[in-house]
Amino acid sequence: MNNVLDATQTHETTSSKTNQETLLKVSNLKTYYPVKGGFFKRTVGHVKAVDGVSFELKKGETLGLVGESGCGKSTAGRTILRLLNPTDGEINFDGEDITKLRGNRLREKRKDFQMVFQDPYASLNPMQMVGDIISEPIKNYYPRKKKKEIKAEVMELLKRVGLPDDAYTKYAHEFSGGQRQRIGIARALALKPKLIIADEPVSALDVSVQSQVLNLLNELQDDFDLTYLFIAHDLSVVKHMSDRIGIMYLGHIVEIADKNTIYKEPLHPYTQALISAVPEPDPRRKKERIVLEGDVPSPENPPSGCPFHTRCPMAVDKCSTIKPELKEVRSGHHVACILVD
Amino acid sequence: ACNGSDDANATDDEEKTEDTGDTGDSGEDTGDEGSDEEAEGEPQQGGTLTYALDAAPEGLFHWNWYGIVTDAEVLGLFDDNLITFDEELKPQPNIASWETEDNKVFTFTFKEGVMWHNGDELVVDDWIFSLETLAHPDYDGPRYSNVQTIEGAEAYRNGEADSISGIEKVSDYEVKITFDKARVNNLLNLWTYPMNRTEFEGIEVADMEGSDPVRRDMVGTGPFKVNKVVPGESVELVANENYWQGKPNLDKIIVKVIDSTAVTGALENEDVDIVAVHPTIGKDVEAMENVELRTAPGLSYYYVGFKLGKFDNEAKEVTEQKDKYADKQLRQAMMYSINRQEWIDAFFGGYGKVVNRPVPTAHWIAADNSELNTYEYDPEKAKELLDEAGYVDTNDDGFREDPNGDEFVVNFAHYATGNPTFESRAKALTQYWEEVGLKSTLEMIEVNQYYDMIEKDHEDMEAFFGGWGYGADPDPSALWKSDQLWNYPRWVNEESDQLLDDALDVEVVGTDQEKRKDLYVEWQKIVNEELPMLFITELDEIYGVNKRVGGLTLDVSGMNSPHEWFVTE
Amino acid sequence: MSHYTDFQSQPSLLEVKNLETAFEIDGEWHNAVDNVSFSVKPKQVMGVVGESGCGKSVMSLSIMQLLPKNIGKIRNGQILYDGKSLEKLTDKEMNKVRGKDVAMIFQEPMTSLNPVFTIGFQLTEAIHNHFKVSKKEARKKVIDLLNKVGISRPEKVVDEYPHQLSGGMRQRVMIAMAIACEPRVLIADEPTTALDVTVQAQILELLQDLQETNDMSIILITHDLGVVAETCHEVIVMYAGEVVEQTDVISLFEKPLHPYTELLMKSIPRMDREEKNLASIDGIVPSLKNMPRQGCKFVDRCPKAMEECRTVTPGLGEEIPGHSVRCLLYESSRTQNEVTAK
Amino acid sequence: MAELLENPQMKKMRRPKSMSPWAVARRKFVRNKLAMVSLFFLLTISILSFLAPYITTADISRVNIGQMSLEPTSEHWFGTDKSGRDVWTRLLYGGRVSLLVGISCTFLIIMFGTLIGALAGFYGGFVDNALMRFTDFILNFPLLVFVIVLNAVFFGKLGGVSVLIAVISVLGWGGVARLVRSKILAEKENEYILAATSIGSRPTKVILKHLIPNVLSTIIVQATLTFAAMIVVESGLSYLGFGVPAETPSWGNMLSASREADVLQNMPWIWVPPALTLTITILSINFIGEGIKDALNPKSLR
Amino acid sequence: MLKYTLRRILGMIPMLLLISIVVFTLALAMPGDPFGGEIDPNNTDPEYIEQKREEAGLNDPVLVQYGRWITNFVQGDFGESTRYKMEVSALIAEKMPNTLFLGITSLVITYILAFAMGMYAGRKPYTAADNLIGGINYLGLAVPSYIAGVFAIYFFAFQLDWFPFSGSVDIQVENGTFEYYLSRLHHVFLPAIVLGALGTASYTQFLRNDIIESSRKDYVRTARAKGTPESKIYNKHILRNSIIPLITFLGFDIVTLISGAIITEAIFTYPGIGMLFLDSINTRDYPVMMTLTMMFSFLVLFGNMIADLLYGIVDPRIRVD
Ligand SMILES: Nc1ncnc2c1ncn2[C@@H]1O[C@H](COP(=O)(O)OP(=O)(O)OP(=O)(O)O)[C@@H](O)[C@H]1O
Ligand SMILES: Nc1ncnc2c1ncn2[C@@H]1O[C@H](COP(=O)(O)OP(=O)(O)OP(=O)(O)O)[C@@H](O)[C@H]1O
Ligand SMILES: [Mg+2]
Ligand SMILES: [Mg+2]
Repeated sequence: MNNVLDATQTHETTSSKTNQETLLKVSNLKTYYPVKGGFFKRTVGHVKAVDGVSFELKKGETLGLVGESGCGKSTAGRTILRLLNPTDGEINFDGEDITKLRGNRLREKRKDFQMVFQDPYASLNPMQMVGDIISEPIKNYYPRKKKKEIKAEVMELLKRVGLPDDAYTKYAHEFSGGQRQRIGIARALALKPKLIIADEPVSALDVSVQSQVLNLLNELQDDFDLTYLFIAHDLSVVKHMSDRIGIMYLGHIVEIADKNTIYKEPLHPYTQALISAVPEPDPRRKKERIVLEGDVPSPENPPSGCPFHTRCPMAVDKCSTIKPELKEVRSGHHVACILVD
Repeated sequence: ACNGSDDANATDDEEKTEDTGDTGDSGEDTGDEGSDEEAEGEPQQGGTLTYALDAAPEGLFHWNWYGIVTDAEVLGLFDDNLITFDEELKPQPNIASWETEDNKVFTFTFKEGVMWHNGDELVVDDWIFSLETLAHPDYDGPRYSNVQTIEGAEAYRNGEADSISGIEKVSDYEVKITFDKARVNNLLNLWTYPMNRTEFEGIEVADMEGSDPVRRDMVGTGPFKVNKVVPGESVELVANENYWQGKPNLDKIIVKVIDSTAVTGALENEDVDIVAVHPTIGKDVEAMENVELRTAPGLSYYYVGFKLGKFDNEAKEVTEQKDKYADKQLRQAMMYSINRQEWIDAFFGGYGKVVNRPVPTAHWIAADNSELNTYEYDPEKAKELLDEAGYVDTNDDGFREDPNGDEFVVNFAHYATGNPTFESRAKALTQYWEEVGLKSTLEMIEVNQYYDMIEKDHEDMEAFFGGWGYGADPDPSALWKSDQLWNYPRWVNEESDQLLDDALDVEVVGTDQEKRKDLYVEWQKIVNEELPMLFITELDEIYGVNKRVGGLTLDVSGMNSPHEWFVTE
Repeated sequence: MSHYTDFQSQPSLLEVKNLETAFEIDGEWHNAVDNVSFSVKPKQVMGVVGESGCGKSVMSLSIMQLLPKNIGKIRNGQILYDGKSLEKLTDKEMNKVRGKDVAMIFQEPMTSLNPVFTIGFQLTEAIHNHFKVSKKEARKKVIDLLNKVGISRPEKVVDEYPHQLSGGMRQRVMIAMAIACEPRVLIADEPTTALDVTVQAQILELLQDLQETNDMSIILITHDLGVVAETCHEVIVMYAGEVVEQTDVISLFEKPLHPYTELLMKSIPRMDREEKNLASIDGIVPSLKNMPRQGCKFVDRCPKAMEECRTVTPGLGEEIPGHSVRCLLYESSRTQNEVTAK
Repeated sequence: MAELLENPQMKKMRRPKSMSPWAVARRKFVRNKLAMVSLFFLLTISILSFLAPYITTADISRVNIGQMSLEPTSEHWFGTDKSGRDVWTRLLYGGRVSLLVGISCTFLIIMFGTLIGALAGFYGGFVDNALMRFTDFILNFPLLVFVIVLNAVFFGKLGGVSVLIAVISVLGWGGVARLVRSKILAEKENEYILAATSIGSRPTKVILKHLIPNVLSTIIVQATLTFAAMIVVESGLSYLGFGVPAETPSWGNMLSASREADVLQNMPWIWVPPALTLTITILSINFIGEGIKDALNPKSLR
Repeated sequence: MLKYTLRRILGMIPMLLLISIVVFTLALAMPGDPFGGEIDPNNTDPEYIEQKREEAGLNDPVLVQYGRWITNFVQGDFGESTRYKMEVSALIAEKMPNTLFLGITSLVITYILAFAMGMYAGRKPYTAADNLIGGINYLGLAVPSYIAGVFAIYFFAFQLDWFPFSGSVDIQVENGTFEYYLSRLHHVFLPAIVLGALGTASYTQFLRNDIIESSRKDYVRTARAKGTPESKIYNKHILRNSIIPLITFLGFDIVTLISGAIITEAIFTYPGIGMLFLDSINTRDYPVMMTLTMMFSFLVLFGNMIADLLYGIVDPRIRVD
């Protein structure tokens, strides 16, 4: 696979996965949505979508974020990109605190982090042609750039993500889901960002197509020196993509570790249940499923103590009172459970 | 009644021609018109007649409080006036007759045995009660002026006296009324409607207006009794067996409101028997087989007025002259240029007459046309006059400039309601003027604002359309004397003022009606010559009457008493 | 239930023969399900896999006779339930079958329940449609059912409205509704796709339990090969309206014959393995309008495609006993083709 | 990747010309016979009305006493009215006014409603609250009632078509604002709006380029409905005498002639043409609206 | 629910105050006053009129006038009609029953027709009957009510003589008898149909489309899958969902009907609030005009509240408590 774009053009550092420089550092991030009550639309409570999340992301690495629907993955991703305003906590990007940035300074910063969205249908403006979609970010930041130049850049991007040339003048609805996701990726790449947050980029796709997109993302990471925050609810996909994996439950990260560690030695009872629940395409293999009781509690009034204690098969009395901290139990392996040492 | 003759009949909007409403003489006539019998032959007994109104009554069914014509029309069916008026609008005895020697003290004698609907006998106390009510400080209606001239009324109103000193009860059937001074029109100005004392007993004067005897349970002395009222839409009346002029022929009269759009349909389908019709549909009604069109001379006239000055309401005088239409020749020329007969035919179906004076032809003081300039349609004459006066076309734009050579435009205003014909009839007038070379514009102004502007001599009011109605009292002072607010043209003419004063002056005219008429004729000649307003037309009162209706007569004073009406099968 | 049972010898409970279902698009009829045949034996769990749009749902709706009126119809073939031809039944007769003999649950638990009726009402209705029971009895039965599908506090849930329940609970209610009249065959159209893995595990567990206790047969439609591997006895792989491979679950995973099946399996990332690049199938399932009329429908996406694949239409041939495939790489498919051609 | 590009299936999928959503809608609309006939009618009426001064020779304001209430003849196609004015001429001039009032009101209402609705919907929070309270306030004035009252206020001196337009527009935009706001709110949920922000588009650009085009179909449909409604409002007010001043012909004014009994019953040529034209025009606009709605609805058949 | 309602009602107060200011300003700005037309030189004189103006407070400072008006207004004293010389409240109370009766009849007709037609068309879409219903509806939507009214009078009252063309009741029948109510119904029928035509058309169309849409919903498929008979699916599952928005329209209907009544009542000379309103404007009967305008605005607020409340009641998803 050739580098169609000259990657060095944009990134001075030839980063690799060994690079230990921190690109993103999130500390105690909280994002609450106000709940408007009744017809008077007063705030009657908060959905604690993200409730104290901390992690670090090294340059060139991929961190996977898994969790069940509604556990706050998207919210976390959007808050980090400052598409949402954090309620509390700090986001440090490339050595700069971007938690409080506003207006033009924030806009300027946006060049460096981009997002790939979940829904390939809803994330593309149906009224725009693909060429316009992809060139819009360039026009936003380089308004004086010549049309021709922009077009050339866009054509390059199209080629790079594997779309035909004539896609330039087509509309999104003329493409299949996988192709649309490529358009979304091209748009995110247009500004040559350092960080890409991919919010469930394949969960709306068929398995056969999903693999194309995953492969593409992998290739691009190498070519463009990208750092990924990869969000998904499918453990096997996350494991395939990531270097490290964070498991989220109800607005909290309950466990974070290297992907093999997570798979082989999950410490948190939730992680264990999650992994056991993933059906494996091997009829001969018999595995013991840990079936959790009930559903994820509402983030509007989360359980006291450990958020997972209501469903936890190993819960003890104090789980309902003590809120476990995310502790590093082994090197690089963080767990939030009082039962784990 | 107060002249329903204005053309607003065409729509349910009211066109506000100011009515010089008389004292509500409608709906009755003495029975002394027996000679005028109907062709239908013998009156038949029984049956129900439907009488249509073209606007909703307000529901103030008492002479002392009513406000609009429609209410008066209903009133006329169930309550009689003490006196009545003949074809020349001269007062005639009805329930009461009178005598006077000096036009100051009047002695009234009531017929005996006239019964109220509730069984009381009508006596002079009922009338005194009525007069005292009007003079009462709490009386809120508009009719105090009709008792104001009685001696002592002022004092009574101010609370200085317990009764009106000018009213002296002689017996149950005789009363003497003394006015503050002798006037020729004291009788005409006097309120001649009694009030039933039993019904109003215990009701404070201030509350009377809203009370049941005024709004729901009305009691009168007329040929029909009110049986039921559906507010705003209909009234049911039944025969008064004990009517003092004899039992009515009809059993029942239903009065109901219909929209003007429904008039022809209703007449054709025999849903109504009697209804006032608008001149424009007169021809259609005439053509109906089952309906007869009845007309009577009307009492109102239309005019085009000019603002000749400005009025100061505080000082009660015209303080400022306006020059634009000051030239008499200009006004006359504008009069000559209008083809009034054509205009009447076009917009009023021909149911009207060209008029040359501010008095309707039917009125006894009306000057004969032979004594007046009739201003026959003559555009050539008009042009001549304009040339003479210096209104010539100096810049060849096809229109005349004023004597100074400045542009001259007749800015004509007409009131607007929802009625679409107003605009075209007004437009037609401007076209006549344009034909003799006077450039004209037309502005339609919402009616409420219109009269406000006229009264306040608004800058934009230069030439304007209007109408006045006439009552029984021939005195036109309120509209024509130079110290009157309603002298809209702001016309100042000492001779006219003098004549109008003289005609009311007992010293001058005494009790001689002919003398009085001569003075008014003299006055009309002046107005006719000076033309502070261009008189256009007087309209007929027209009614569509189903042919099954008999015994109905119509003249300038209105319809005859309904007890004579009957229906054939 | 994943222990292997020999179903071959048993009589079939539901048999689909040469089913062809078509939709009208721009005035023309296109087959969404093309010549599909299979049979479901008592107590068997039959899996149906395939990409989105390959006709899985249409097939199940055809069985239930629930195709959208006017625009969709069964053109050909037979659906035999217990020897009865379902496609010949009138609406009224079919209503007696639906819910009682053959029941169905749908993919979307969020929209498949009527938002304005209580759970109790919707469940009782299912019972009342087929049995004459008093209201009280029905309610009791409903509470039992809710209990059975693992809903805690069923007495309360009966009187609640769908929006008050979570997705997993709603899917349980759907299942309760489907088994209310103890049907012999349950068609589950992607019952867990919309759910989270932990909840999916709960639902699959529940279905397995019910299948065993109620002696039901299940047609489980899914695109998740993992689910198939864990729950099914027999599997049909569908592509573009056709069955391309059919066999028992072990053979399928050990030795997939059709290139499509093979690619499908290789394209899923696996937890237990580490691979750099996943296999992928280029292109998409052709839409009904663009369906090739001739040859193999997979030809445009097939890495092993040959010239003749464009002209010769493969048939579904039994390559190995109990293992059929529709691909010209296999002799049986060629011959089968010739058989059907005759 | 190269493999993919070579893929014949991909090539086959390429259509000669790609259709924008608008083009697709246009094609659908053109195929809708009823809508096309309606459009044709509306255009004809509009053009005829617009060209009235060139097409007709009669003077619309001149009263012709000699030619009053004539039945249709070859000289006066639709006869003359009670003022002797040619009905055909007035019908065309009336169309000018009625359509002008309709279009102007629609334009102003849609503009203002969209502006308020878009701002409220996009910014939310305080802006939304303030704007929506204001909208509620406006919406609490029953349109007809207040137009009548307001027109009574301004009638006469200030009177005229422009006042009517202003009054109706000022009172009429509330519904549109609400609708646009709710549509924007729904549209805002789509990730492409988030995407626009994330690629650094400024709020004005997000509103104008991303949000408005996507709610435009709703706005257009609403505009046609408003257009029809405004023509009804104008004619109704004129009919009652609270609309366009009597001297200006409009369909409603012409129709108000039917309030005279003799016209209603004996001179149908005076009021039937405006009544029919008005009805068919409104019908056409509705059909066009339906057509557009259908065409813009990706789910609709055909 | 009660608490919510109370709070909603309280929430209306500031809005009504604002509206009252607007209404008052408008009344003030109107040219002319009720005494302008009352010129009757023989019976009154300019002094009398000036005195009436003074009495009515028309010469007071604006703020004083407003203060007086609004204080009286909130105390339920709406003043006295300058035209009818009676309490505005009494006047409205007198006309209100007619308008209410007209409105309710019209609503009943609307709902019955709309349900019958809408359900039929929704169940059998794209058939001849559906097209016919659709055609009628389009006509109903397009023909302005005054044209419809004029035609209705022309045909049904004059040509066919089936219905009366004006009024609310035949005066000759005894109040309260069966004939009396029959006569009222007879009178109200034609205007009610005309008034309801627009609503009928849009409801029918709405119901039809909603039924078609609902019938494609997943839950309908679910109902079918459990063997529910087709009739029950339409009459229960689909209808219940379609009725919800329809019921909430009821709140907005209050407003539509009242303003619709203005035109309809004028055409049919039906003595109700609408006619009173037009009258009051034409005669500059300010107390009546202002009270009615306030009342209409209040009804809008009230209607919206009713709509919200109904929505909360009928839709289990947003039930308020
Ligand atoms: N705009 C919002 N207002 C209020 N609550 C919200 C909003 N967006 C999300 N939430 C709530 O916040 C919680 C977390 O939502 P989020 O979208 O971050 O979850 P997620 O993990 O991305 O889920 P999914 O896998 O479904 O995308 C959920 O309970 C959701 O209902
Ligand atoms: N109502 C319909 N009208 C027209 N075409 C339809 C209709 N329903 C389905 N189809 C077509 O039939 C084909 C098969 O659709 P089906 O829903 O059975 O796919 P599926 O395998 O169930 O996919 P998924 O996994 O997305 O549910 C598709 O090409 C689809 O476009
Ligand atoms: Mg998410
Ligand atoms: Mg499906």
